[in-house]
Amino acid sequence: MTRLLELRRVNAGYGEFKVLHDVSLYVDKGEIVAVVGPNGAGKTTLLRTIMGYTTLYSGSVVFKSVDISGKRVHERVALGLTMVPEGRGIFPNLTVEENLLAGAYLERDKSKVRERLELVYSIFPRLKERRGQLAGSLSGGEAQMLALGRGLMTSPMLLLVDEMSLGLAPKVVLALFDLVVKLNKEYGLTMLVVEQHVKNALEISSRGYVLENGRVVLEGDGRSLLSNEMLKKAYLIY
Amino acid sequence: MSVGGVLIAILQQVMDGVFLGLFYAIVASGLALIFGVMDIINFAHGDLVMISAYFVWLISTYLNIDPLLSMLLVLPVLFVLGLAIQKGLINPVLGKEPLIQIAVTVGLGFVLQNIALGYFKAEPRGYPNPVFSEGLSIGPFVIYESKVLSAAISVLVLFLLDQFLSRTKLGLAMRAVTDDRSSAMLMGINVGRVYMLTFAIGMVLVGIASGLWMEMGQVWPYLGTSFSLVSWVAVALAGLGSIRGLVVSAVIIGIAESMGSLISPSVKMAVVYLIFFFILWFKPRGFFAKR
Amino acid sequence: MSGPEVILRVENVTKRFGGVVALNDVTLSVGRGEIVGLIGPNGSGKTTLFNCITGVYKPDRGRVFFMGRDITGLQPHEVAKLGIARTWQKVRPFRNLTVLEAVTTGALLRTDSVEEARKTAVEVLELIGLPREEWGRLGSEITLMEHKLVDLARALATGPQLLLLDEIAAGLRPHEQERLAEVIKKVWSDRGLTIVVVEHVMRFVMSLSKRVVVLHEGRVIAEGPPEEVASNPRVIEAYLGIKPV
Amino acid sequence: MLTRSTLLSIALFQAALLAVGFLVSGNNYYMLLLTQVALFASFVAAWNIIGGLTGQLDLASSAYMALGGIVTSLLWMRLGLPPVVGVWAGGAVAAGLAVLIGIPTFRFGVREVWYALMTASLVVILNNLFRYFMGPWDFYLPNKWGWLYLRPRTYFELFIIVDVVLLAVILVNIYITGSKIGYYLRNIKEDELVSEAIGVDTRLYKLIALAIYSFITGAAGFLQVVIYSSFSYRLFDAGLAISIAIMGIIGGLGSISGAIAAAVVFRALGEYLRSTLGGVFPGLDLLLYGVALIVVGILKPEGLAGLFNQLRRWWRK
Amino acid sequence: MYKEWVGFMASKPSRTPLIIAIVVIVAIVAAALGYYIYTSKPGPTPSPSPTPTKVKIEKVVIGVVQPLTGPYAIFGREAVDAARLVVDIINNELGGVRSLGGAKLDIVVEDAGTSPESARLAAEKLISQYHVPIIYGAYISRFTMAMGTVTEQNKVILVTDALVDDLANQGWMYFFRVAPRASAHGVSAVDFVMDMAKKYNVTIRTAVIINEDSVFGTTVSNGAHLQLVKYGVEVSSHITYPYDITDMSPIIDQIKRLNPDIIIAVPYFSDGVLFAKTAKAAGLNPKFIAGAGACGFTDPDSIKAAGDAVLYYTNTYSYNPAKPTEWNKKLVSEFMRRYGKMPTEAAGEVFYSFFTIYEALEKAGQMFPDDPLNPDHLRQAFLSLDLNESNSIAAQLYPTGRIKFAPNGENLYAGTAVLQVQLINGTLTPVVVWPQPQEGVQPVFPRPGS
Ligand SMILES: Nc1ncnc2c1ncn2[C@@H]1O[C@H](COP(=O)(O)OP(=O)(O)OP(=O)(O)O)[C@@H](O)[C@H]1O
Ligand SMILES: Nc1ncnc2c1ncn2[C@@H]1O[C@H](COP(=O)(O)OP(=O)(O)OP(=O)(O)O)[C@@H](O)[C@H]1O
Ligand SMILES: CC(C)C[C@H](N)C(=O)O
Ligand SMILES: [Mg+2]
Ligand SMILES: [Mg+2]
Repeated sequence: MTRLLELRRVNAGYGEFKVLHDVSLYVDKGEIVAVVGPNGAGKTTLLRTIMGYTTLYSGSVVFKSVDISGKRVHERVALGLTMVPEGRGIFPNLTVEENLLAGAYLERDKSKVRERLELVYSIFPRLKERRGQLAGSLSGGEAQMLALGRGLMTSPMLLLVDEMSLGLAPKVVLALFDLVVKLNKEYGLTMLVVEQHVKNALEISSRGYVLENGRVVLEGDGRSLLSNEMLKKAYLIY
Repeated sequence: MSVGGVLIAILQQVMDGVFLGLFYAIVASGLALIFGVMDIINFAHGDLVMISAYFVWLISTYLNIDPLLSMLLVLPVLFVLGLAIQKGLINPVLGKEPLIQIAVTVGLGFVLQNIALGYFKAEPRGYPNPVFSEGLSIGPFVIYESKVLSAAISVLVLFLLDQFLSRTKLGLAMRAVTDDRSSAMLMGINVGRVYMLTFAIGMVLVGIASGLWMEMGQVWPYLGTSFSLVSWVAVALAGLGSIRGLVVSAVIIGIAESMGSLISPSVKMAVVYLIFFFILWFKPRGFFAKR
Repeated sequence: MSGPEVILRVENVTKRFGGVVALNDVTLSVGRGEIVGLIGPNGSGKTTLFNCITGVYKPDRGRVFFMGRDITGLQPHEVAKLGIARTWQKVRPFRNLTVLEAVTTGALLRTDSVEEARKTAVEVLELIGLPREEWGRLGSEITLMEHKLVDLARALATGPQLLLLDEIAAGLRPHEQERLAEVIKKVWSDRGLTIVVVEHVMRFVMSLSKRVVVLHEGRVIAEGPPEEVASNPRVIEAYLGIKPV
Repeated sequence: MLTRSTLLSIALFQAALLAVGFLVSGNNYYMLLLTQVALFASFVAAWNIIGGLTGQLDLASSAYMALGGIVTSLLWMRLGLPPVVGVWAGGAVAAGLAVLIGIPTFRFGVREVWYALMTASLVVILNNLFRYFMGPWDFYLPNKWGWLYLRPRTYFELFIIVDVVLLAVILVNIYITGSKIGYYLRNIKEDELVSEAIGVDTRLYKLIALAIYSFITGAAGFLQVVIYSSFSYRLFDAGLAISIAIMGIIGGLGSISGAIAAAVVFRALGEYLRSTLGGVFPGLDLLLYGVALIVVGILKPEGLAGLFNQLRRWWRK
Repeated sequence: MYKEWVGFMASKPSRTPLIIAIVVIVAIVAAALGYYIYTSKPGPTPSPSPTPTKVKIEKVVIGVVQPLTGPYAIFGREAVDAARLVVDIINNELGGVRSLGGAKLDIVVEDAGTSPESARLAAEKLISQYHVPIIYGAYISRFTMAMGTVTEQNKVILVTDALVDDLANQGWMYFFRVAPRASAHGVSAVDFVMDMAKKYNVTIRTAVIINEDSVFGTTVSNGAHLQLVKYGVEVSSHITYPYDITDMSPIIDQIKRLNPDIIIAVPYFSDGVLFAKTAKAAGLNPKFIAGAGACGFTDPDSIKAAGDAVLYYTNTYSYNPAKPTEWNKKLVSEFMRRYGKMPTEAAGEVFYSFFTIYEALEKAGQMFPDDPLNPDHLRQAFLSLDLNESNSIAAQLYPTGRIKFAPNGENLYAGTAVLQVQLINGTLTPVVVWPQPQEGVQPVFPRPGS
């Protein structure tokens, strides 16, 4: 397997406020990797660091064997990396469809854009119903679907998803996990997800990291983490 | 005056108002674009028009060509100037408190005014014989060439702008950036570049407006103050980012101003702004506001 | 409705947004002291219902009664004063207030003394279990999920009779949810609150509420004790997908 | 203890101001300048209530100032009401108008830029209306002097009056900040919808802030008339209103010490530049003033208050 | 700071009033003390350069306050240029003030800024810092009014180039104005038109007056209005507008509908050009368009901007640049040599006002050799002047050729010239056509083709 992403002893944070301490992790091509941890552990900060939103004090972020530590966010996106942000970050004054089209901003081939649009609509039929509505007036769950859909429109090599199933109805969550597996298998989409459904997430992941207070305290493949007693207790995996 | 006379008077004033409004629309368009996309409260807009009008005047008198022609020569200069201003002044205050932006842009306004004052002196400067300086008398009505021209160019440019924003990818990117800057980056949108382009295009619109102005009037260092607030009011009435709305609201302002002139030209702006008050009370986010 | 006194009654409420009918003739009652779960697929109108109750939206049709009083169309602050507090699904972060200040502001609804309000705020924060070192932090320095807890604290500080919680547990880890559920139960019993919980996390809803109302496309499609609702085929079909664990 | 330190700083500030007053009391130029600076600082400090605390971009300061000043003057000239009494009426009229306009404005939820533009337009509207009804003329205050008319014979006494006003505005600011109103106002600044939901009558509190600010501004407006010795419709000056708001922001929103510092520094700087450079390189003074605004805006967007905090932190280290 | 106060308010509420009271008391006591000290020391009457007897006066410093920034800067800057020129001529060619032992003149320039407030500060500064005995300025009447209270209190002579009538009615003792007051401009414009109408047999029944709405514009136009009424001409409309107007067409269309015989216009600058251009486009063509105090019609720069739109427009002028006296020719050519343009009114007013000051200083030196710069002595010197073209340079520069002050400081022989824009050798040139046309020039009346 080829290494897609690697973080080497990363220290990062906001201004003077350091959040991540010596975090190292990697994602191989074709993997689904889960990051779990309590509130305020630094999961969001981790993803934001990979995208280049935070201050990196030391360490490096390597993507496709290129050190991207100095690159700006949109340059990282152009390399095939994108994120579905926490809090969704949809464009409230654009319609649902415009949001999705914005996702395919870098794609020049119009037919490919159409194809992807159809794919997203088939995954989230709800969005198709609401295609002309301003995204700002969507319900919480609809907005989450839109954020995910828009992430897929970018067609990245590696997709980072923060709080993937946040606010989605149970039925949709179940479908979503199936979908992730499907996208991973059929389209070879590699993902790094932050997820509160720890069990489901670890079940579909090849590997997982546990983050606490800005440090990686545990890592391993999905199955072994699932059976880790400490984790079981701390995260109430049933 | 007879009833017919009154009717003619009103019709003429409305006509004047429509033309004036369409001119205001083009003056405000740059502001609308910059505010709509970058959410920058630019109080130096009028002063940018002023500086640009000086450029037009310089070229016109130097080459002895019509302001509309020199305007074409000025546009590239303004484009570059726009890039520079964006990079140096606007970028650092993006997303900051609105009043910080006001402070910086008011500062910019002061700088521009006084550079103009120092360099061009205080005398108004105008091009004496523009091509479109005649008027047409049709029955009791007067139609001014320069106004018809500026209205036509304004409508055309605004139409193109509207199409550009709603139809093109860059337009979509601009609107996306307005909505959520950091998410836009996640689409691979080079936000910095979009901003620079926006400001530069805004400056081109400013250039067009100044060219049309120099076809009719003169420029002096404080010309900007005549345009700043009224442009803002047009943009606010229209509602954010709505170009079509801008045309409508600018025409309303133009008519209000022209009718206000009938009461007394000294208080015409009071009429304009009173109408602005009432409209905002009932449409707090402007006519065509999406938010 | 028989049984306990009805504290909240929503009667035939309809709310449209353009072509979208977000609420379609919804009628429901909440008894004093109840914890009611309100569930339903995404976009089924739960948040809209909260907005109609708290005065953020005015229903197109129908009435809302609180403690026997018609509160339809009141301003949100009037509703709050009467004793309905809420939390927000879309986190509305504050940036330049500290956590303590934010919660204190909530408590000022029932008193004019800042000092007293601060005491209330401290109590509530302790109850919720937000660590003390977080209290002095500015809103811009805490995480999105922490905002939700502060939101809850602020709502509680207003001294409500009825508390409307919109996906308060979303984004929390399971054990944090568990703890939150404990807190809510404690507040509920301590203060004799009535609570309506909107949540997609079934464990959370089920563990809290004795009665669950299910919305689907703006209509109430089921109502009853959790287990009963969870096995209702329509609910499974529309919402749950499979029976929850 | 911190409170005492704040009080101490107010006392120190007062002492320093008065000391400067004595030092320059022999020189009318400096005395007048000092008085103008202190009056300007009072306007900025009053603006802080609506702009800094409540977060409403109010650009109508000069409207209230002019209205209050003109009403007070007219009451004096027409009805013989001495300004010591008249200023209260002036303030009340200013506040009355502010509230009258504030009610629909806040009711319909006009906010942010729209509010800023409405208030900026208000200045122009009043300017035009007064122009229409009182013509372009300047009206001169009667040739009567004395404390009763808030129009002492010497600049020094005038300075004392202005200084008392400034002190009062500072204390009002501080009182509000620490009270329930202050909490509510700051919460409104953060998020109006959330404030509503926790029981804040946002319209009412915004009106309260607006009323206090416009009352103070209106009452102090007469002092502006005293400095001019005359009034005309030109007192409704959009540029002045904007610069008052800008001083508020340059000072650091919500920070009263910053607001006053900004008013003092910029007003004095402006005058210094005018008087040293105005005659040599015309316009250079305003140009530099513009540059200063830009530089402060870009480099120190948290305003002078930010600078103060930094200094304080550095001091403690 | 905020938190500090909360703590303060919350924890020790009872002490608040006490501490506030203490602060207030301290402040008041300090103030009272200061006031006591302040009043008990010898009064700070800033005496204008005390000149002990027999001490030779090296130079006389004249304060110049002019708007150098803001919308009126155009005038102020020209005035300052002119003042420099005149002072150089007096010092170098006339050898300074001879009766003061050849004392040189010097000027200190202060920017009047953009408000009366700053103009007043400027005057205070000149007096406190430089102890000037004479101030010249400040072109804008309101600014001048603000300055006047200061100069009067400090007994400093104020020679003004602001024209509004009211200035002379303030009962000021140390105030002098050589230039023709505003209403005289309006009167002159009407007199000129009616004079021409009689001469060329044109009937004039109706007029429209249009003016920018400043105090100046209003005063001038009121003067014209009254004068028109005197002549029995009907004023169909009197329109005012703000000087920074950007669209004249609603006004022009209105005037067109009224179709008056003549228009008396009192524009500022760019509005004057805008008026002319729009009137031309609209085909507005009354029998005559006369400006009063209308810089925007005849100033070289506005002619450059307006082109032939202002052909045959006239304007009353506080100064007659074409006056065929020796000194006037000299000053005009010196000014053109130094600054590359024709002097306009602002400069002209400086020319004759400064030479009047010069004559007054000479007079003071003769009348009061012991203390010539004493304000009351200076005042008497001014009042004793009676200048005409044969005995003074100043009068050679003045349109009417005579200068003598009334007790209120107003020139008894004030008057204006009228300039008309004519096509001379293919260039648009302002020429003097009234009261006496300059050499080789005839007024064009009525407007050709009307
Ligand atoms: N913009 C910011 N400025 C300063 N500190 C911040 C900022 N954003 C987050 N933090 C701090 O960084 C730490 C980690 O936050 P982060 O959002 O990465 O956590 P998380 O694991 O994603 O938590 P959650 O589950 O609540 O989303 C927190 O202590 C938070 O207070
Ligand atoms: N302001 C609005 N304008 C237009 N449509 C709206 C608006 N607010 C809500 N809607 C629509 O109304 C429907 C109900 O929305 P609501 O937010 O009440 O759903 P919800 O039940 O809370 O869903 P979720 O569980 O996803 O939060 C949705 O389809 C939404 O798109
Ligand atoms: C602008 C000028 C026409 C002003 C005029 N000189 C006055 O006295 O006010
Ligand atoms: Mg997070
Ligand atoms: Mg919802």
